[in-house]
Amino acid sequence: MTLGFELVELTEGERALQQEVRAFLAEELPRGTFEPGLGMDAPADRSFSQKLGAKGWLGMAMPARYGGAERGAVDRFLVVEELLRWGAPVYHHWTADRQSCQVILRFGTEEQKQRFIPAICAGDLAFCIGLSEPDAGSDLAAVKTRAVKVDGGWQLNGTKIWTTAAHEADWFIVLCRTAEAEDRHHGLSQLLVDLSSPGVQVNPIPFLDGGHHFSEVVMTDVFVPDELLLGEAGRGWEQTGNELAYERGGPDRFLSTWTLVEQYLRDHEGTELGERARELTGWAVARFWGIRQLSIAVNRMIDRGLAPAAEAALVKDLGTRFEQDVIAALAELHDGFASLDSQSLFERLLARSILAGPSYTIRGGTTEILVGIISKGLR
Amino acid sequence: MTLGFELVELTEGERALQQEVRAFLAEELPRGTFEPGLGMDAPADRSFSQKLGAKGWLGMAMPARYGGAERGAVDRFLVVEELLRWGAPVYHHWTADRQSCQVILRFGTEEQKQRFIPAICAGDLAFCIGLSEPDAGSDLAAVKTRAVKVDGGWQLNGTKIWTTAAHEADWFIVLCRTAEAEDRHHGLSQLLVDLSSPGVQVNPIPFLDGGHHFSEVVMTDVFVPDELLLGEAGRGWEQTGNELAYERGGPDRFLSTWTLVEQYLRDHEGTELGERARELTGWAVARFWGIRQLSIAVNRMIDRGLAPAAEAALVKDLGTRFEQDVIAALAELHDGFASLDSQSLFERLLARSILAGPSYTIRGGTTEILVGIISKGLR
Amino acid sequence: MTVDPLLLETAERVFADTCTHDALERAEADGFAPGVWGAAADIGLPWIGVPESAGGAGGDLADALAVLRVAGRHGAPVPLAETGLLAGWLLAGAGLAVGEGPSTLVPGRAGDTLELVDGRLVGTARGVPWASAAERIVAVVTDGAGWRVVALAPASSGIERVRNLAGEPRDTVHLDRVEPAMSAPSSVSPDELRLRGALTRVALMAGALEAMSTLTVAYTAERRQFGQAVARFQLVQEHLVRLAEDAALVGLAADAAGRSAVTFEVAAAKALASRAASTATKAAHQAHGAMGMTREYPLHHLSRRLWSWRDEYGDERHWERRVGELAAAVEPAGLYAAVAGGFQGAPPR
Amino acid sequence: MTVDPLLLETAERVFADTCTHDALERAEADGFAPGVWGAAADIGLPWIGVPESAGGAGGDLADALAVLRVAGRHGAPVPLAETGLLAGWLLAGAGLAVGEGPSTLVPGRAGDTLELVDGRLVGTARGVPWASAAERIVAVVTDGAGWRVVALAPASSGIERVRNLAGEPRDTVHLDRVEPAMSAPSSVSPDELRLRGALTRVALMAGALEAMSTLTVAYTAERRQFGQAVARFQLVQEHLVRLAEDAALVGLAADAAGRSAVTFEVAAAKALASRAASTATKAAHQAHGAMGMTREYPLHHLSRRLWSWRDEYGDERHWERRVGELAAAVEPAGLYAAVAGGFQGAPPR
Repeated sequence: MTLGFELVELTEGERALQQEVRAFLAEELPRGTFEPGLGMDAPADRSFSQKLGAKGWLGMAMPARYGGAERGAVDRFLVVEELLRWGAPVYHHWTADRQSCQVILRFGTEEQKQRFIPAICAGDLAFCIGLSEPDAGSDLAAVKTRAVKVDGGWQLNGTKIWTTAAHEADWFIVLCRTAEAEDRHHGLSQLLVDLSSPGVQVNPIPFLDGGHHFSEVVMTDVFVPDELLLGEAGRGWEQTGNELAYERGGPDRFLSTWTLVEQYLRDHEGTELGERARELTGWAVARFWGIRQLSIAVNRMIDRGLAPAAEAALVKDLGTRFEQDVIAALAELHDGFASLDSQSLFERLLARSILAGPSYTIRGGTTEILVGIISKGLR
Repeated sequence: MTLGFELVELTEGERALQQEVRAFLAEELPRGTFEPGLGMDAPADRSFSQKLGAKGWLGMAMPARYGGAERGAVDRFLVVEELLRWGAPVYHHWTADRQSCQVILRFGTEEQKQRFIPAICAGDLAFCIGLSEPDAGSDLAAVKTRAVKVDGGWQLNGTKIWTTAAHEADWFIVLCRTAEAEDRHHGLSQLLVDLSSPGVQVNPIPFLDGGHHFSEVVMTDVFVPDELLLGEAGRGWEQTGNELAYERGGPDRFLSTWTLVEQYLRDHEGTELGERARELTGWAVARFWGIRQLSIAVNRMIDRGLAPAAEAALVKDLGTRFEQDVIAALAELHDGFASLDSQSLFERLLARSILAGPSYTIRGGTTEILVGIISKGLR
Repeated sequence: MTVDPLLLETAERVFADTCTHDALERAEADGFAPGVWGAAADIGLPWIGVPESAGGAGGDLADALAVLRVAGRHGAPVPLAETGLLAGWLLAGAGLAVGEGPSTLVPGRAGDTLELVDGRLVGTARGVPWASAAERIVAVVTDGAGWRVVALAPASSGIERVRNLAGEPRDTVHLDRVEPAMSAPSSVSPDELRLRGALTRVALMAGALEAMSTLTVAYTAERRQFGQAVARFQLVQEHLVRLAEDAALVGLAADAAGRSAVTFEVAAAKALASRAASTATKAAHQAHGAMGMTREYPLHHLSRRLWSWRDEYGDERHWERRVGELAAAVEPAGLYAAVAGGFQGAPPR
Repeated sequence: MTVDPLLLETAERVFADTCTHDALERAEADGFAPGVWGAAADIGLPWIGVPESAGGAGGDLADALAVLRVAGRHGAPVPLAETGLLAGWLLAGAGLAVGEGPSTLVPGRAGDTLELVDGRLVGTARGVPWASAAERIVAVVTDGAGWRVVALAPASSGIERVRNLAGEPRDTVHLDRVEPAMSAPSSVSPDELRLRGALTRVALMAGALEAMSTLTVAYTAERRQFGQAVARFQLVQEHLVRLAEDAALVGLAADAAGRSAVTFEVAAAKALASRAASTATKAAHQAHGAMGMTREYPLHHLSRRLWSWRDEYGDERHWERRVGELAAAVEPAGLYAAVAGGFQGAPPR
């Protein structure tokens, strides 16, 4: 087995950061004053994101010259885990912080870096990602969105779906075909698209629970100037693969349902838990603890310049299946009825998580795709 | 969905048969006088099998002219379920009763039928099956055992493995290649091989628990007379497929671990079961009840002349995974330690089932193979 | 089971015609589907299984459950189970008139406080299906001396709108000294009512599981990725198989429980159905991928109902415990025979 | 974790050389493996983690657990955990000499009756590893006033041979007024002993899971069916992935628990390891097919040990309950921080 997980020991500085974030949240967002999110399924709040930006907690790994904190993936892990387990409104900065700033730093021009990264680090700009299409879900190389070279830029046509937060975002990183190629993994490129450009239309795709989490984005003759080509023309496939590999091993892949466990225990504080309740909460807590070690280990590997693609996929698979198992366990323990209309916070959280739960093992790489990636890493 | 399960209502005659078998077992094999088997993993006892034969309970679907009872698959289901849940020593007649007599009746010559079926119905002859080879497990068309036409018969060479009961059986039905063919599913044949023939060597393959459940059978220049070709030369693949389809939907696919549940309740008779014990025994009992309906429905379909291959595979998959889940549930409930040396019958049964359990979803068609068969049936 | 095939065809036609995607979405917004109700009521479907003498449409329990199963396949957003098999059965059994229009029932959740004090209803009842849309709310309550069937007009109560996970109304009803429109001694205890309620949910769930299996098989045969139908991938096939297994298991269990209605078979069937609701929805959603998470694709009409019905009238743990108690009450040597016979022989010792 | 790589290399060499398939089979028949023991003892491996002052080989807990993990990879059929980390630790802690040769320990199962009456040992203890082969049996017993560490010669007891699922001796020891060879007050309670026992099993299991993952990856890459390596089939890949996940999860959990040895982390690690024992063996066997069921193929050396160790010193339910109790004792608002910190900060209120 070639997987390289190593136990992480936090430094003093990292522990101090944890304390700082906890104190910030207790102060800024006291419990009981807001409806907690379920991991990254949380409200968008630009001013909250800007406060995080002011603390240096967005784009944490970015260089100081672009407004970043020059800290690393583990630091980001520690900040994000606190935000998620608190149920904080992270949606505004989510995509920009998790992956857009990384991909721009890695593949962008100096001009692009200066234009976008400081604004991301400040919590000003929200990004979304244009990968999936009606006939290209797990099979991304099948994208049909096409950009044709025109004078001074590209003319973009096509439709992206399952785009999270497109109706609230400012920018859109679009994977599109810019050249025909025998190997369909070649000839793809990434373009930075201003969502307010003429020809961009965002249509909501209502979610199973009636909410509006993702959108269809239709692009008709959208002009994208040359300076917004991200990275190299024709290398979009490799750039995207890299981007997905980064996002997979984070705390958002096992913490979506932590709130359920905490709220269950809060509702039962001061009472003696039954045998089964002790077992199931103990099972959940032990597993949170264990999976967290793996997730933080992936982030330490990133900080060391390693490329833990299989490890990150493993954490995603293990973590998201666990998130779903937590819902099942808590639903089993709870005797009442989950409902979005309930007066009980726990029952509302349970209802939201039952409705959103199936997406955990689909978004960001389905379990089926991950199995392939991880098993390749075991050879 | 094209699966055709229909609820079975037992006839008066069928209910009477159940009562008769129950009375026979209580009389012949009183509880506490023998170590119960775990489904088909039970001792071989020729004289017990002969008693069943005398009752007309072996080869039950065979015509009267071959010594059969002219009853059907549901009747056989009812007899076999009682034997298995009782933990009776069924091993001697097991293969002959479950499949060999069926395949001989369907594909054999008149002479073969007269020679073998009455002896099977009497419980005299034990059969085993020669399918798997070192390089042909799930992929049976890859068999390399080869029979070459010689004067008056066939000369057989090759090695079969995972042959259950070969050291105790009298006859062996061997799938072998008799001709080269472009489509490797053609050119295979079935031969009836007397295990006492010169050139047949049976080598035990010790089982994980140290016991001897299966063997390697090496055949070196074994002469098989023409009259022991079963069915048509070159049609061995179709004949075998048929044979496997029949054996899959029976009570042996969900009852292997019934004894565990019964013994657990026996050990706790007169005590108040805890919450979790009530839940898990209730879960198990409900599922036994439900899967049994499906299994008996498959057998009714067989009696009606239908070909429920996908339905039988579904019962096998559902039933054998359930058998394993029962072991896990009872192991979870039990506070002591499973050991083959334990003075507690329950702990011995638990130990035996933990050790044998992995084979339930492998033998007779792995889960992976069944998934393919069932999903084809859903189209 | 000799349900008239014509009845099933008729029910299938009515619900297939009226329970369109748009109708279900509208029902969720409006809290009722008059079109679905009207079509079903026109041919008497809600009252099947209630004797004609009591104002019902005749037919037996098996007929009524078979219709319910068809309704479950289509996610019919109307109080079908409540009107006939539950409220109708209670009213008819107590010698009261079943009446016209939709009826609903107080399911009797833990924590409810409804009781009859000096001939007037006091307290709170939760989870009442379509309380606003019903012509009458029926309940079994204690008057201190025994159980009584009561019926009252929704207008006489305070109704707080609550929806289950499928957006079906499961309202909270507050009653403050309301005189019931009808009242009579009940031969049915709350435990028996819960058992019957569970049986209705088993029938609905069997239908929904069947439809979910069919829908998923069809979608994965059509949806292509990496140059082939996704149903060609082993891991997707595994989902299809697990889903079909759940549908087959619950389908036969529903038939068996409906035939006998004995406690063991109903309890076992609801335990199986509620567990299947979890595993089957998981398999179906995973096989569908992102498409299954959208409101526009019909999977959620089935999966959200299964998640809701799973808990109604007792979840899997409740009924597994009950089955465990029944099993533990039988002499172990006789347990297998009891299970095989569905506990239809001698009562447990 | 700064375990000397040389120590690990040495341990790996010793166990790889001596724990051959044949040696393991012979040990199971004979009840002991003198060759494995001798090679390990020659270089002091069983006494690592016991202070040199007490007759041990020095090194810390992390070193000893790292060696145990290597032993777990190879299924070493000797009382390695018992001699040093358990009996040695108890003896050294009580100021008694650790002594030469293998030691074993009474694990203290529910139902054991062993006690010290008037300075003599009376009663029955079960599950004692390699009782016949050990030089001394060590136990923590009550003398009515407090806990004492005692040691006695196996010859002074009645030993009934019992094996665990892996054929390792887990004997029943009957004592009838036996005077202990050594006795001293114990600073370790049976609860603390169980925790330490659990920690040794976590280390062994982490090793076995790692080896099982490696073995299964290799086998499925080589085994061909339908014209390709079986590892190319998605359903087989799923088994490999689940197995690797279990190995990775328990591997890091073992490291974390070994570093701190605090109750929460040990309890959580054993809960994870015992659950992984079930899921990982299932995946490994299914991926192997019939080959894994034979005695001649080495998978069973690992799977049978995992099934046994899963229950030793508390199974998953036991430790999950314990973790649940610890979690419920923390103020909910502080729970996440406590879990992230492994409960290493302030004690639970």
